[in-house]
Amino acid sequence: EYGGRGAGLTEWLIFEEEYHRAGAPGRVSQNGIFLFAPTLFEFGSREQQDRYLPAMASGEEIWVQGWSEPEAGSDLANVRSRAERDDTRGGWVLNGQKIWSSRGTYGHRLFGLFRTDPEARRHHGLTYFTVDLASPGVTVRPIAQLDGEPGFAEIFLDDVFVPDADVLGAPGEGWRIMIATTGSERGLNLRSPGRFLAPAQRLLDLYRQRGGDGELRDAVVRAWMDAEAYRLFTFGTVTKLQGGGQIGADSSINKVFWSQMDVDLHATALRLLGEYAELDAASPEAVDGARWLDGFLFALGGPIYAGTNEIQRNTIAERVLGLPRAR
Amino acid sequence: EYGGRGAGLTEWLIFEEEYHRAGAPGRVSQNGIFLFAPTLFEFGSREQQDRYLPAMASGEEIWVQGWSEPEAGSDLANVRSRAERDDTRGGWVLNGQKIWSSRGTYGHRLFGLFRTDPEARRHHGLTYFTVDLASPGVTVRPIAQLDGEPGFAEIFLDDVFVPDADVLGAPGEGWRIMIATTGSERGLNLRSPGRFLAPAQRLLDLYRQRGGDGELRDAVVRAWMDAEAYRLFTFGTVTKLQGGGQIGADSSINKVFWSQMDVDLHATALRLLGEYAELDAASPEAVDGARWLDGFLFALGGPIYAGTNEIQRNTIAERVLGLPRAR
Amino acid sequence: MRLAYGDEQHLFRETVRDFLAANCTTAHLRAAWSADSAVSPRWAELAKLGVTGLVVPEEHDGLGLGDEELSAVLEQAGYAALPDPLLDTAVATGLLAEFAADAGRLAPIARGESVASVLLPGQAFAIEAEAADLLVIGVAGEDASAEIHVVDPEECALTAQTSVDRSRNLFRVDFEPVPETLVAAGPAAAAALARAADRGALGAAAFLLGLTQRMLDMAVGYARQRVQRGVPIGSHQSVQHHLANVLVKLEFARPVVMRAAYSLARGLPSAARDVSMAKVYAGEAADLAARNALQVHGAIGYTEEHDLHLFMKRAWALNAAWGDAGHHRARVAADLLGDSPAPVTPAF
Amino acid sequence: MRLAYGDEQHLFRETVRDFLAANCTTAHLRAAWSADSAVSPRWAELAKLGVTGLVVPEEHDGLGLGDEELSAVLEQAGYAALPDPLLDTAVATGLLAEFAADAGRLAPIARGESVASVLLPGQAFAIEAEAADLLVIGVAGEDASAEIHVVDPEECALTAQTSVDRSRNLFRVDFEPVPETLVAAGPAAAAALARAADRGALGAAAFLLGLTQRMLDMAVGYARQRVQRGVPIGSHQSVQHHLANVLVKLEFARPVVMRAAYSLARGLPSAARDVSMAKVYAGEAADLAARNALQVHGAIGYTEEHDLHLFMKRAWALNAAWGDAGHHRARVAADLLGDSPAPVTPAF
Repeated sequence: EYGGRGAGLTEWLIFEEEYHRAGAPGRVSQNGIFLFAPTLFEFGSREQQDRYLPAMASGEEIWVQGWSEPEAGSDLANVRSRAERDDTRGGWVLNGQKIWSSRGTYGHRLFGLFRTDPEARRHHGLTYFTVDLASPGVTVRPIAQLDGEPGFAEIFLDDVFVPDADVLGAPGEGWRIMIATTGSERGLNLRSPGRFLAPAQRLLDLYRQRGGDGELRDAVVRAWMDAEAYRLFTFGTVTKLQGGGQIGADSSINKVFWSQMDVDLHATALRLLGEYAELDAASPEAVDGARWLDGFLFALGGPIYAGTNEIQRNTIAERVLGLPRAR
Repeated sequence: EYGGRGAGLTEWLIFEEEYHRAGAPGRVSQNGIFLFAPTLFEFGSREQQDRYLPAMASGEEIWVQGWSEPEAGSDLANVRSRAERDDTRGGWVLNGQKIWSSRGTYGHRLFGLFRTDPEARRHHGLTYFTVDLASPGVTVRPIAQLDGEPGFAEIFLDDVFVPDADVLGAPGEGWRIMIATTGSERGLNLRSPGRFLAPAQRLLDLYRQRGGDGELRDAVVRAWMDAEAYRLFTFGTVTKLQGGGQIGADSSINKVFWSQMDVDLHATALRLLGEYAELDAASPEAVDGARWLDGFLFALGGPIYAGTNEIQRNTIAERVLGLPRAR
Repeated sequence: MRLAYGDEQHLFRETVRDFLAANCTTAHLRAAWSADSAVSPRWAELAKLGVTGLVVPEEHDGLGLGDEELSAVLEQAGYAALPDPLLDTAVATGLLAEFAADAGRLAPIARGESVASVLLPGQAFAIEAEAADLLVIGVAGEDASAEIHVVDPEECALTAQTSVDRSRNLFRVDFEPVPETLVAAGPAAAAALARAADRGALGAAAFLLGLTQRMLDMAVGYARQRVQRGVPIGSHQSVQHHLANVLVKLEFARPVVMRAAYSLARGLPSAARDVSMAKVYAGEAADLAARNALQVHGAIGYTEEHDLHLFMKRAWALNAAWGDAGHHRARVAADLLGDSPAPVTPAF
Repeated sequence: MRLAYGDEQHLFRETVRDFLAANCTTAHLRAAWSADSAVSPRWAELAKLGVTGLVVPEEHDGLGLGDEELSAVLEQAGYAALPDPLLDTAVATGLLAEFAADAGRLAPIARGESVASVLLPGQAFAIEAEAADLLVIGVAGEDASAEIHVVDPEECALTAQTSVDRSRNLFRVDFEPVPETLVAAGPAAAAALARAADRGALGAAAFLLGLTQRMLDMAVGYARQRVQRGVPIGSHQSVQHHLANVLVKLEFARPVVMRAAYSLARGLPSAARDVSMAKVYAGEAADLAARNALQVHGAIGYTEEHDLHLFMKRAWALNAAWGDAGHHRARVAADLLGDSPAPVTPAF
C-alpha cells in the first residue's frame, strides 16, 4: 500500500532504516527509490505506482535522475530539453541533453523535467516525465567521478518517444511536482536517517578497535550524535507532513546539515585509519575493503550536488528568514 | 630614536612584547601608542615625534582614535567631519562628530581624518589631524561597551581650532597616510604578538591548575600555537617592511586571524573556569580578578572593529586574490 | 514518537509567550539588572498561569505536569530571558515532591507565594538563595553517602557573587547538614539527585533554545532594516549565511531537546544520554547565535545601550551551568563507548 | 631570525619552479597515475638541477644543503604535485650520510642514477620500494634497541598497495634484519631516526604548502572565469570568503614551516615541537584548500576529467603520512604541558 503522503514517507523511512542496517553501501543506497519514490508516492497515479514500485523496490529497475543540464549550472529552472506533443501516437517526443545523471550508464529509467511549453520561461511550462532509457534515440556518455561511481553520465535524447502513461501529474505541473516533495528548487534533498545511523554505528566500532586521542574520540562521538540528531529532525519533518504541512525550504536546512555531517563522519573515520586511509579497495591491506575511503569520496559530492550548500543557505535566508534577495 | 619605517616597527614590537610580558591588561594595551605610533614613526615630522612620543610612551597623554562617524558604518571613507582653513590663526577650524572613540572620555588627544576639500568625494580631500581634546568646542558623550571600557565615546567638534603644527603629513594626504602603515581602509589592524603570547602562556598555566578533557586540552594547545604562529607571521611582515615592502592588504589577513584567535583563546579559558567563568571582578570568588572574562568581552570587539572580518575577507579576495568586486 | 507539541501544549505555550511579551520586556530585564533580586511581583502572576506550580502535584495545587511541558514553557522563558528562578524552583520542586511532599512547602510554590532554590552536588552556586524561602541541597555524590536536605536560607552563610549577567544573583552557600534538615539519604537520594541534575540540564537546554531564537530574530530584524551603502545588510551573502547557519543549528537542536524531554518524562534508559545531547546541541546553537548576532549587529551590538547583550550573557552563563558541554559530551561518550561509566550523580 | 628567503634560495626556487612547470604538468601526473612507478627520466633531470643531491654532502657530488633549502624546493614540488620520491630519498640520504657515507651510495643519488626509499619505525609503507635501488629501514623505537639497516629491495618481500593517489606507489616491506645490513644501533641510531622523522614531517609540511597554493590558484582562476547567471562566481561573497579563508590559513602556515626548517637545520631545542606545529598548520591549510577549492569548482571539480583531484588526493595522503595531525598535536601538547614526554622516536 503506497498511497497517502505521510504514510508513504514513513514507509520510505522504515524501508531505508532496514535497508542500511543491512549494511548496503552508500552508493547503492542512492538508488532511485530514495530520489523518486517520495514523488511517486505523492503524485503518481495508482497505475504508475503499481507499475514502477515493485521493480524499483526489488532493484530490478534502476532509476536515473535527469535534473541538471549543461550551462544550467545550479539553476534547475533553466531547462532547455523539450518535449513536443505527438497526438497520433498519444504521447510526447523528447529532445535535449541531461548531465550529472547518477547511474546513467546502467540505469533503466530516467525521471526529470522537460519543457512542454516553448513559450513559457523558467519554472513554467515544464512537465515531469519518466523515460525508458532503452528507447530509440537515447545516447549515454559516461563521466568518471571522484567516488569512482561508474554510472555518472551525460544523456542525450534525440526524438525519443514517451507515452502519456509515463507523464507524472499534469503537463505543465512539473516544477510544482518536483518541489512539492523536496521543497527545493535544487532537486531532491531528503536523505533517510538510516543512511547515516549505520555508518555512525560502524564508526563507534572502528574507534573501539583502533582508539585515538581525546580530540578524535570527541569527533567520533560527534558524528554519532549528528546522525541521531538527523534522525530526530527527520521524524519531526515527517510528523509535520502527516499534519498536512509542506516541507518547504526546510529541505535546505536538512541538506546543509546532512551533507556536512556525511563528510565529517567519513573524514573522522579516515583519521582513525591513519596511513591506511589512502588505500583503496584494490589494496591488500585496505581496511574494511576501503569502504571508509569510498564513503568519503561519495560524501564529498553532498555539499555540491542538489544545489550547493551556498545556494541552500541563500534559500534559508530568503525563504525561511525572510531576508532580502542576495546580491 | 624613532625614525625609519622598519626600525620604528621593530622598536614598537619589542616595546609591546616587554609591555605585555609585564602583564598589562588587554584594554590598557589599546593605548594610542599601538594605534597611532606606527603612523607617527613613519609620517610624523621629527618635531611632532619629539613632541608626542615621550608623553605617549609614559602614558601621561592618552590618545583617542577618531575613525568612525555616525551613519558611515564600516565605510571609513565616508568622512563628513570637515576642517576649514583659517589663515589668520595659521590653522584649521574643525566641525563634525566622531563615534566609537576608545578612551574618549579620559583621553587627551584625538587622531583622525577630516575633510579639508568639501568638493572631493570619499578617499580624496581628507587630511590627517591630531586634536587636543581640551580645546574649546569639544564635547564628549560616553557610550557603555560590553567590555565595560568606560572610555568609549561620541565626540562632537564645534568650531574647534587646530594649529598647522598638529596636521600629520600634507593636507589632502590623510587617506594615504592612514592606510600606508595599516594597509587597510578599515583602520589600524596591527596587533603586537606580545598581546597574545602572554595570555596564551597564562592559559597553559590555567590548564595545568584546572585540567580538562582531551578536547579542551586540544583547544588550549591550539590557542598557544596560534599565538606563536601570529608571532612568526608578524616577524615575517616586519622583515618584508624592512625590505622596503608595504604591508598592503596583508593587514586584512593579519586582522582576520588575530581577532578570531583572541576570541577563541579567551573562550577556551572561560571553558576551563566552568561555573566560575561568569563571575565578574566584583565577585568574591572571581578567578584571577575575572581577567579572563574581561579579556573575552574585550576580544569580542575584535571581529567587529577596524573593519568587520567580513569586509576584511572581501578585501583579501579582491586586493590579494584579484577576484572581481563583491556584489 | 511524535516530535511535535500537542494542542494543549501549544495553547499553554502561547499563553505564557503572550504574558512574557508584556511582562518581561527588555525594560523589565534592565530593571532586574539593577535590583538585588530577580524575584518580583511577576512571580505571583506567573503562578496564576500555573507556571510556578507546573511540576507541583495536583493535590498540592499544582498542574502536576512533567518535563515535556516544563521544557515547552522554559523555551518561551528563554525567548524573553526571564530572570525569575523558574528552573531552579522546578528542580527543587521535584525533590520536595518526592521526599517532603507533606511539609506544606509545595502549595505555596504553586500559589506563587514561595520561591525555592537548589544546590546539587558539584554545583558551585545557588541562584537567588537570599530571596528564596527554602533551599534544597544535595550533599556528596556517592550512592552510599548521598543526602538531601531542605534548609532555610537564613540558617546558611550566603556569599553573594556578581555575574556578567546582572540578573543572575548567585550565592556561595555554606551550611551544616543536621538531622533536622535531612529528607532523604542513600541510593534513593542519589538517584533523585541524578534525575534532578538531568531536569536542570534539560531545562537549561530548553531555555537556550528560546535565547537562540530571540537572538536570531533580533539579528534578522536588524539585517532587514539596517541599510549601508544603499542596501540592507541582510542582502549580503555573508550576513545571510551567518544567520542561516544559526537557524540550521537551532532547527537541529530543537528535536534533540524534545526527544530528551520525552525520554526523561518517561524515565527511558537513554534519558541521561538524551539530556546530555540536548544540553550540548542547545548550548552550541546559543553560542553560535550570540557570536553571529553580534557580528551582524556590528558595533551597535557591542554597546550596553543595545539589548542584544542581555541575551548573549544569559546564553554564556547557562552554557556553563548545569554541566557544560565538556561534561555532557563526556557522558554521551561514556554511554556510547562504554569504556568509562557514565556518572550517575552529576559532577559539574 | 629573518623570516624570508635569501636571494640564492629565491633563484634556486625559481629555477626549480620553472623546470617543474614544464616537466611536471598535469599531463605528466596522469602519466604517472597509469605507470607502475613514478620514477622516470625526470629523476636524472632533477639531478642536473642539484635537487636529488640537495642534502648530499659536497664531497659526494651533492650540494650539501640542509632542511631550509630542502623545504623551499619541496614547496615548489608540492605546487606541481611532483610524484618523484624526492622527500623519501632526502630522508634516506640524511641517514646514509651519517652512518654509511663511504659505501658509495650517495654520489649516485646526487647524480640521479639511484633512488632511495625509507621506512622509519612505526611507518606502515615505503614509497617506490620496488623502483628504489636501496631501502633505509629503521627498526624498533626504543633507544637501546634502535637499529638502522640499509637493504637491497630485492632482498625484501614487497607487497604492493594502491593509494587513492595512483601516483603514490606504496609497499608493505617484510625483511629479516641481519648483521650485514646493519649500519647503526643504539641511542645514536634512535636519535638519527627521530631527526629523520622530523625531516620527513617538515618536508611533507612544505609540500603541503605548495599543494595548498596550487589548489587556491586553481579555484581563484576558476572563480574569475566561470560565469553563472551573468556574473563571475568569484563576485559572490561566499566564494570570496571560502578563498580568503584558505589564503589566511596558508599565509599563517608558511612562516610556521619556515620557522621549523630554521630550527631543525640548527638543531634548536624547539625543533621537534616546531616541526610538529608546521605539519599541523600546513596540513590544515591543505585540507581547507581541498574542501573549498572543490566547493568553488562545484560538480566539475568532482570529476576525474578535471585536474583538481590530482592535488586533493595528494594532500589527503600527505596529511596522514609522516605523522598525522593528532600525532603532531600530541607532541606539541606534551612539550608545552610537559605532563607526558614527547616521543623521541616517531610513533605514527
